[in-house]
Amino acid sequence: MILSDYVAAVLLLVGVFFFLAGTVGLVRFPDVYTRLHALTKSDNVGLGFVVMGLAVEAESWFVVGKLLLIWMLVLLAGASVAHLIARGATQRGVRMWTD
Amino acid sequence: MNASTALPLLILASSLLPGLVIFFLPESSIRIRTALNLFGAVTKLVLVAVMARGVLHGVDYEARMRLLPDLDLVLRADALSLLFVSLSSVLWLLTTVYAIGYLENSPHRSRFFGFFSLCVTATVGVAMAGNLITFLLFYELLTLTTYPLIVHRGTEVARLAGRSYLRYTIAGGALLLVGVVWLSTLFDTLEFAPGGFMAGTEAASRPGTLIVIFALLIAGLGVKAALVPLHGWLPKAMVAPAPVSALLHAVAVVKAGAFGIVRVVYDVYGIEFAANLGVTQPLVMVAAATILYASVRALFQDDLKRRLAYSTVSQVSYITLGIAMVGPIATIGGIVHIVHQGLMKIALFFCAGNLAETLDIHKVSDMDGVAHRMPWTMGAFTVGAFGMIGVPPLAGFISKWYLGTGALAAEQGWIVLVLVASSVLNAAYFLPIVHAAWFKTPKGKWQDKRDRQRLETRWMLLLPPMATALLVLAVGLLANMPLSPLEWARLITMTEYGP
Amino acid sequence: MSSVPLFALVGAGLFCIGLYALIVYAHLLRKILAINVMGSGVFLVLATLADRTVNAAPDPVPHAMIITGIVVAVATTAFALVLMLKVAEKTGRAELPDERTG
Amino acid sequence: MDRLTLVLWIFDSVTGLGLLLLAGWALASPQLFRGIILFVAFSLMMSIAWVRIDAPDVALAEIAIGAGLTGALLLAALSRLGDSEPTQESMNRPIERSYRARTFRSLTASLLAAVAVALVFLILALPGDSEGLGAEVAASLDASGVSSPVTAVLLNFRGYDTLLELLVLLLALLGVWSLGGLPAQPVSPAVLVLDTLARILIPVLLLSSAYLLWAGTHAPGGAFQAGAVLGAAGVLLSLAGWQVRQRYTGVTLRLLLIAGPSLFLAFALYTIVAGQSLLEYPPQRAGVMIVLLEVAATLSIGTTLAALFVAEGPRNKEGQ
Amino acid sequence: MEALAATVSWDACLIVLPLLGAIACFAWPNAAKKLALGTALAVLVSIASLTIRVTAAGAFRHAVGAWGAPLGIELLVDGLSLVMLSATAIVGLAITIYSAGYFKADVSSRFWPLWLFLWASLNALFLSSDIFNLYVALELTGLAAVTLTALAGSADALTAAARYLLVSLLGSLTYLLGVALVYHGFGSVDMAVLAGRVESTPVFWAAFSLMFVGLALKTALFPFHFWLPPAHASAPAPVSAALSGLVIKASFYILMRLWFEIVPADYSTFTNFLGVLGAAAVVWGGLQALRAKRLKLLIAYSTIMQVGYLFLAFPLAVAAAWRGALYLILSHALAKSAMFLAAGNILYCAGHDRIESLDRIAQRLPMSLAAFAVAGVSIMGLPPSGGFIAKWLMVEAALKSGQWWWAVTLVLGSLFAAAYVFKVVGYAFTQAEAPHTSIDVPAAMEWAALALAVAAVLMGLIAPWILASMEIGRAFPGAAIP
Repeated sequence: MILSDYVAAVLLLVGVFFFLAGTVGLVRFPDVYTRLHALTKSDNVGLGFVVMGLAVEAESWFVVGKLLLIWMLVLLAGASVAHLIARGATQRGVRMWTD
Repeated sequence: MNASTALPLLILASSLLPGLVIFFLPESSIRIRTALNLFGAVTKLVLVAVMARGVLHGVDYEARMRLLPDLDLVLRADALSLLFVSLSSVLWLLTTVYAIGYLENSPHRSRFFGFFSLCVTATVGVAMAGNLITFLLFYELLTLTTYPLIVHRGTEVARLAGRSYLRYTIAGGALLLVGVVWLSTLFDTLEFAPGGFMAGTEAASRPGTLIVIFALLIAGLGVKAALVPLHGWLPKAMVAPAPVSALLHAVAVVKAGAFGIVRVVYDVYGIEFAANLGVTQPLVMVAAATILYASVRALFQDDLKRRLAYSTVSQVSYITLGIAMVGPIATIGGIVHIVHQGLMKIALFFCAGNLAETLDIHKVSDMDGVAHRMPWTMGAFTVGAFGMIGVPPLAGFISKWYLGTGALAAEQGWIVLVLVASSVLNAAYFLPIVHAAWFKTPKGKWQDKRDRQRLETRWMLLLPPMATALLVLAVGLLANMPLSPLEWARLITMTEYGP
Repeated sequence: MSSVPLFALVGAGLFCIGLYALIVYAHLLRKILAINVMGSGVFLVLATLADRTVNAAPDPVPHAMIITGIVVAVATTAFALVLMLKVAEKTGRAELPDERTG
Repeated sequence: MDRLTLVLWIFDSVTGLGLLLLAGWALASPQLFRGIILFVAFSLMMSIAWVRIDAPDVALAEIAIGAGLTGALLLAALSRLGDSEPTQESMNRPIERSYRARTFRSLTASLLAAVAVALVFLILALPGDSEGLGAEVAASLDASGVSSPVTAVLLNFRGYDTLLELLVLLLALLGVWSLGGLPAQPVSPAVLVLDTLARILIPVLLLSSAYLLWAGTHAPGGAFQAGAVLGAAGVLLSLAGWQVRQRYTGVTLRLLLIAGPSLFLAFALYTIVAGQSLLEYPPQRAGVMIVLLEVAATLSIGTTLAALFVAEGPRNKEGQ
Repeated sequence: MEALAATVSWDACLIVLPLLGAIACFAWPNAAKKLALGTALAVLVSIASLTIRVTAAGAFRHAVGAWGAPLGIELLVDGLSLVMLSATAIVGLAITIYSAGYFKADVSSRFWPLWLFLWASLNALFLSSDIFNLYVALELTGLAAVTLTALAGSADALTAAARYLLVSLLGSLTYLLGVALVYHGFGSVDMAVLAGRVESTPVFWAAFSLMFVGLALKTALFPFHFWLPPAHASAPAPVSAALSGLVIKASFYILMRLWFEIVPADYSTFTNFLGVLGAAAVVWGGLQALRAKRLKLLIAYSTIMQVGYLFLAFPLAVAAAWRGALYLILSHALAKSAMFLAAGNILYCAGHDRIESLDRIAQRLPMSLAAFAVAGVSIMGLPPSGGFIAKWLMVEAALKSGQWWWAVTLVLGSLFAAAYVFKVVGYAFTQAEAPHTSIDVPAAMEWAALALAVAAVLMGLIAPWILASMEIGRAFPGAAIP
């Protein structure tokens, strides 16, 4: 198990931790806005770490390029979809959570 | 396609083609339709005469077509088929003339004459069938073509009569089909052969199956031959126009049934084989029962056509009776009665039609003194009635005479009693009509119809009954002439019983 | 390369779950979902059993069949949805008249 | 080494269980909206399963068509259904709870459970390893003109199936149009975010569709996956509310729709007239012809899938 | 020209020509009618030359794309497929001519592409010898049939189409699961290859029963028949003629192919079970037809009965029974489409098809009533019609193999058929009190119906030729009883 494997493993573990955090947020948070917030934030970061971990393992720069493209697309889509869902929710009159 | 194969097909075509053309004729083209009808009838008569002469000189007419890999459609002209073909072509010509007169201005005549010609085609097909499957084919075709004739009037009563007719005939057809198919599985040929094609084959060793098949075949044919339990449709079918009931009862449907029974007993089973199978005796019993039962029912019918219908049911069973009794004389009686009953019954129906058409008489009760008003029609009616009763010089007497002597020859004495009883019953339901017509003073509402022209009714309605009455007389008097039906029947019986 | 074709069993399960839903539920949209689930089940069976080749690439023919199947499935689903909408528009309810259709 | 197979085995069983549960929830959930979302999740889980059984082409197709387009179609249908459905209630209640219904449902459930068990035993009874047609495909792969086995099977060995399948797609659209098409969706107000998303994403989608098509000849990908991505682009276009100009919905739409099938049929007709057997590729030019056919097919599939989503019918074409 | 005629693979033309026609009709809607008629004639020419070739050179296999059997798809042209193709061509031509007059302008431009797709998919189905290819062809046929049923646009047409679509999809998926198991069990999807490899293992019987259930759903065998009457009754007349005459037979044809080519051993409990289902279909269909109030519903129930007849051929398992079943398929295709076209004329002219008030219409449509009656002769199985030959062969098979109870079912069925045909025909002769206004029916539509009906009856007279061409290249299984 050479050095790059260890680095990749650590990066992947951190990425997975962020995904776990996002999922916990999804389950625990009371209303749609906070859940949106939790998911988009942590999953994007998590994906970043996973992409970096995989990039370390990747054979050629071309594959690394594709991985980064994936990450960019997820970022773009995640943000705009979260915005649209939030807009939809407000239009339907979903009130924010106040304890 | 030499002459011997072309002739049977031409005989079929002579009524099929005009029929198909007439279907598409508009209602108004009366002259063309009449011309086609008469042309068809006359050509058929001529062709039959040519074929008869040919058969006498030993020419073998046979048209064969493959229906299935192992089954052929065969049209063959043997002596028995010629008898029936000549009877139907003669009577078809007369009935066509009568129908043209009878349906002078009624609606749907193209449709009527179309089905009329198809019906005769089917009858001729039944007559000339060379094997059981061809017979079945034309037998079912006969049902299909006669149904529209029965419901021709279009009234609710006609529709119900048609429905009951179908119930009987379709069910009968189904039984016949099963019987024929069963036979085709047991024997490799279904061809009619003079002594029957069953004697001596290995399948003959299974009497049980053959008896069941015989029952199926007779039940299927019995519907049209109006044997007792299966005769229900006949009286109801009287609602049809007169030419239809005349053709149905004298020539087409009823005779096809009787003819079928002759074919099955003689050319499929063979009379000896059937006798020692023990199936002929129950058939005699059923025929006798039908004769008596129908004659009794005829007594109580006030409607003239229903009375004649019941008389037909009993008269046709004479044929079955004659055939089922083992013995050449009885067979001659049975076969000759096919022609005699045809002539007599058609004469009676023509007269009934005349009475209904011109004076609107349907009931026997208001026929008093009608003879003064329509002497010719009632004359023909009287000849027919006396023939039916069996008065000596007429056709009926000859058939009953042969049946009686045949019964004695076959040691079946009680049959003579049945014949005598039925003759008495015939007299009981015919003589009052004749007496009332000739000797009673007219009291019916028909008197106000003054006879405006020279003849009592249209000539087309008068000629056919007169012709058939004359034929009844001629057949009776000239029984021993070489070409008479009796001689013909004797020729057939010789071939059936062999040397 | 586990010896037990696990996903094929899952496919069989999906087929039966889909069939149950198709028979039991009345709403047409549910029935269309059920048909899609059954389709996925059959494709799973088809593909998993193609993977039983020992140390060689999996058999490509079932994969081609599945792609054909998926495209056919999406085509029929699209048409079924529009038909459902038309039924709902004409009869007021997106269900077949007799409640439990076989 | 056995530790890895253990981990993989656990991963597989979790995925399998997840599939079954997701399917069950999707079908049984009281609200239809929740059902559809769960169904989309089920399709995504399916693509994981496809990857686990070495079927990358199918995974691509499943995501693009199964999860993407079918999900979009379902959601669109649900939204259109919403207005014609008087109450939400009837949409999501399963059939009524009468006693007769309950026995019927339990009877069906037990019957189908038996069928499932039988199927399981059957599948287990199948031989552990069988070559299938893998060897034959590998043997004649180089004569097929492409190096990716799945595309070779799809376009060359079983090209006839693909021809029929393209026609099924076209027929579905014809069916939708023959039903009179659906009322045009009210154009949502121009949402800036959706607009920019579309402006950025559509070129990327077109690019990746072209890439998938080109990659199909030697790696997982091909006409159907590319066509699906193109269809997704069309869906995004209509969602972003861009009205395609009148000129493009006329004859050009029809020509685009029949581009793939008619090219395929022209090729078939050519092989008939030339006396060869149906759809027989000349060996040396097979590769080029396959790519040509794939391009036309992708265009047709993309347009058809987009038109199926829009489903407004040809009305706007004749301008009635 | 001879060289071209000899080398051209006419079977491929049978598939490609209607497809091209369909796409052309879709691209140029206002020229659709002429294109469709042209395509119909072209298909007829292809069938004629294919028949000449097959009767001369015998059955042959056409490897699509010149790849071998296990890898590529093979088309099989033998007596069985030839006979089905020619029946489809004849009925198809009549329906094309009929639809030219039947549909209004806007509907007709949508009808033609769908109809030609249906025709092409039927041709593809009858030619294919590859069970997965049959799945795709079945899917194409099912979808085309559903879209055509929904063309009528009325509420019950749409619900019937929705139910038909769901049943068709369920059938296809079950069939596909069967194909999957067969493929993975025996390594190929081509019937000829499978015929060599298949042996009677539980896997095979499970796969075959799955395929059977799928196909039985599509053929509307008795327990799965509920979707047929509403679909066939509410579809436009030419469509219901195509559905009842051809589409139902397509899935039964596949069953026959599988039963002849692949199924290794005869499995008597299974075939007797099929016989019982067939008998139930005959009785149930007959009773419902008698009770039907509307003409098209009556004809649809009669289809269920005739399907019941077809399944009686399984328990009989004698070569003659299969000839009878195939003959029934042909004569029923012609007769049933003639009946539906005639019913279409009546509906077109009077606006309703209630049987009680049929008499007012019968006066104005003598030819359509004649077509219905003549077709009825073949449905009833009375001589000299094709139906009679079929009934004769099957009853003969039943009696020869000693299973007389199937013969009783057949005869009972024909009595039912006679009852409901004459229930309709009986009204044709009744007098009409008040002939109300009605649209007169174009002549082409009446002649199409009559021509089909007469063809169904005349088929009875050319039996030896058809029976011979039926068994080119493949003799039917079952003991050839002398």
